[in-house]
Amino acid sequence: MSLHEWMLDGTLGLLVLILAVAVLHVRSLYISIVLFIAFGLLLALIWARLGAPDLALAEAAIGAGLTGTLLLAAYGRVSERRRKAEEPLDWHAGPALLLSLIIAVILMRAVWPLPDLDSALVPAVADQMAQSGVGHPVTAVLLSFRAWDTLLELLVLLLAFMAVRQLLPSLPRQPEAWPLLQAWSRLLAPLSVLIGGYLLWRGSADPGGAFQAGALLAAGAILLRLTGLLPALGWHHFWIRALILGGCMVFLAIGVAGYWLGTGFLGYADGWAGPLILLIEVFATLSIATTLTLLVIGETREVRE
Amino acid sequence: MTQVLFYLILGVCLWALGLYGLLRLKESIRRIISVNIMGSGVFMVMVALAARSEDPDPVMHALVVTGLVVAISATAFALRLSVADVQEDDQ
Amino acid sequence: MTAALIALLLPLFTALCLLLLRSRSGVLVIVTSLLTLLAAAWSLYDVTVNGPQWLELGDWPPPLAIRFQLQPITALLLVFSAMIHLLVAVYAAGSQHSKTRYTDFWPLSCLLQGSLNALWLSGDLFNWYVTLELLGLAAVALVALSGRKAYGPALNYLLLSLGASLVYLLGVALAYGRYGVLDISLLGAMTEADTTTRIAWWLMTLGLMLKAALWPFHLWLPRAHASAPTAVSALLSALVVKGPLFILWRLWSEGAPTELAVEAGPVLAVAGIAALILGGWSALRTPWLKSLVAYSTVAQLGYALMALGLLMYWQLPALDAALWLFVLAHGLAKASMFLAAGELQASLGSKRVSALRGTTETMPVAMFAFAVAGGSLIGLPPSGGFLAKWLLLEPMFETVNHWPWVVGILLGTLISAGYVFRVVALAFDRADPVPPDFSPDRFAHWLALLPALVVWGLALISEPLIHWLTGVPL
Amino acid sequence: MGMTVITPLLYWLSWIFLLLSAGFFIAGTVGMLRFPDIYSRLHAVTKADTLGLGLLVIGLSLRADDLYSVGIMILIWLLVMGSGATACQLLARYGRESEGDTEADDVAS
Repeated sequence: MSLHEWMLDGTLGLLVLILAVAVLHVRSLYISIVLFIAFGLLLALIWARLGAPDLALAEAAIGAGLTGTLLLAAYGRVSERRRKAEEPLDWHAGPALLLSLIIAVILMRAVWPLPDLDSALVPAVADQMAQSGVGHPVTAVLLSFRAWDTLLELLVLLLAFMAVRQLLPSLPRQPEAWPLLQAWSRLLAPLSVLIGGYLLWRGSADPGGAFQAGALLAAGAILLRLTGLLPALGWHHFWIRALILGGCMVFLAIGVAGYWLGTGFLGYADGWAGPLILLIEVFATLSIATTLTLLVIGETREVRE
Repeated sequence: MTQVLFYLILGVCLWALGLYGLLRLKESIRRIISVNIMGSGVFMVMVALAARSEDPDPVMHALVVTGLVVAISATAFALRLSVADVQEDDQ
Repeated sequence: MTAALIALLLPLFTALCLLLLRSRSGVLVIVTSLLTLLAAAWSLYDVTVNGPQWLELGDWPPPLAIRFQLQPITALLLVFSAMIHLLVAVYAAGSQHSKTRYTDFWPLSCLLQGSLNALWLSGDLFNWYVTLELLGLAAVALVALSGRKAYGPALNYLLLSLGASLVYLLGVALAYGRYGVLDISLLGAMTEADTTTRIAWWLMTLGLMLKAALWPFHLWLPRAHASAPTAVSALLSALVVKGPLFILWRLWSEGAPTELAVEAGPVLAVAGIAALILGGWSALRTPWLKSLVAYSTVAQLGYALMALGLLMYWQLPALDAALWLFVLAHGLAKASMFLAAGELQASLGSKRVSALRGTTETMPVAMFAFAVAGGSLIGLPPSGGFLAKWLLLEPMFETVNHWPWVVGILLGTLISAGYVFRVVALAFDRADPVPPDFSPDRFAHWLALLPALVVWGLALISEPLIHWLTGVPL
Repeated sequence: MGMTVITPLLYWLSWIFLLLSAGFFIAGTVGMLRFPDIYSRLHAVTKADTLGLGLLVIGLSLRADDLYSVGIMILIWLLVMGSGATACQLLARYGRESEGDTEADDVAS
């Protein structure tokens, strides 16, 4: 590896580490959250550096963007008294620090021989790519080879949403939207739909896919909702429920149909793989987008029954 | 030392740092951030492992995408729970 | 395999339908549970007749695909979880004191059952991570149903559970980095006893021990289980903590090299004894009824951990039977105990153990259920708990220098007898009974008695059961 | 023949732009850290964003392979300018409103 590559990697690594320490150590919770968002963006750069553009997209949209929004929203709801009582990490904690250091050293010992080894799954994926129905290996793994993981993951998202929903609604004060922000969101929201759709479509051949697209769509919807350009969204609308549940339902239905028709549970019949995967991805994208939107902005009207 | 090893070690350090934060901190939002740093550490180990072969390992990339979605789901729930908990403390 | 697949997907479909229609119908869940139970029973029959089966998801060849594996134990666990689930659903729909009737309990509990079944069937390290997260989120959401007072314990449970998942996931990443596959059976053929493997396996073990609340990582459990609604406490204690235990068992008995398993066995067994004694001690001391039952879960999991540790140490497959009998017996007894405790506590209007004075007179059936279930926990013959303990003790009698383990079990038994009799003795103190606030709910009391009777009924079929458990290739 | 002269020329020209842009970014960051109040800080940051990024885009365009990537970079620049302007306006407004609060408090007391 050449020197300037090392300089890049070294700088990125050092920055990430410093940011992580600062996130835990800095006194104000607000600054800690802001630094954490910067930490996420740097991670996205590292993923791109390590040849994982899918992850860079996902990290920037989900890891840094939406997690940051959620953290800031939570910060906004925490009372002033609680903010004052913030306690950062102090370094006087001898035993815990020592324990973590020892663990880190042991783990370094464990990862030491790993760079020279190889994975049996890389050639296996390459072998089966032709049958997978899509051209991009990551999408093939997500929706063909390990579709069951992806289905369960949609259920995890659904479950998180249900869990959040049953907690008592804690509504933040909605400030009046400023005209400039409204104008800019009017421009950005269609753009996010366009780029989301593009990412979804492109996902079958190149980096991109349902999760990245869903996160982008959600970002657009959140912006519109915050500027008051979108009506209140709530679980009590049938179509919202249909959108949220649609991803899992279509996925499960296609999986069971595969078993029924003899191509195996979550298997696709010859020649149908491409269209079926696209169908699943479209529903999954809509479902992810709606769920993430509601997770961030919450419900505005529903009261506990 | 190679690039892969560099990031493997970095990932392990982030993981340990997050663990330390989770064990030591008391404020719930900070603990949730610690868990996320821990998660980023694991993801970095996984992405570095994926970069071992000439073409990056798509399986690991897919697993990390799954992991990211799981992480944000859990974070959303934990944050709302912590806010609800805090509100109760205030009353 | 078809039957097992039905048992897996039916609860998931039901949960989605309940959510879509915004229905909070207990009847639908009971019907689903019944159908799931039938499907699980069918798969048990299938696997006994035809032997273990595999299902490659999506028909992809093995190293690539996630594989479902239907073993006799898997099928037994499917039946067991469907049974407990059915019982709890009937309780939640029927009891006057069930606070979960008009909440999201129904879809959440269906999702819980679905994710648990996914966990039993899976054999893939990463897929287990996803099912564990699903299970954890569902469990925390169920705990939070209790309302605001449960938010603190629920948040604590969630954060620990997330941390534990990430410890487990780092172990998975290391294992994948070392061997390049994720399927446990394939790993079993490849693993060697080197440093990376050892560290990876210990990371996964620590994560799972935290999730299963095995000693010394049990501190989150009593608060979380005690603050949940009664129906949820029963589900959590009887089922949810058994999920990580199952993965732990597969990890060591199938995936690990023998050398490492022999090395790790004593550590786990000693942790098991510590759990028995310290968990039991806390149960003896706590003033709260539900905490007592929750601490007893910590103690009883010690037996399972000990069976697992000794099974690894001595490489005795016969102890598999002891381990799983413990799990079944404990699950049934604990469901019974939590339902009885919840009913007693709701009728008496007090959460203290001391409020139970004289309950044999005022609420005999519920108290009887508690005592009968307690008998199995202590291991009184001829209960299911006794059978399990007998299987565990059997190999120890063969060699003289195994006596420390016997002493450990003996101590654990004494302590569990202590905390069960603490309650029972109070209940028989009829001189000055605490009058119940509400009229007791007879139906719920009988329901609580049911699983306790089943545990004792296990003794009737002990001979064929043990034969089957030890005889079939697991 | 012409290409051989122009290519190194463009290369060196792009260096000038890149260095200039780096200078703006550094100056902007220093300004954000050192300036006393919110308005001058915003001024420093937005200068860095628009001008620094613009020079960076020009510098990189000079060594780009095709027009397609130049177009993409210009789009990115426009997007960043738009969001930068919006964010700047929001922050300034928030700053004025919170100042207004304290003034009102002063009058009241």
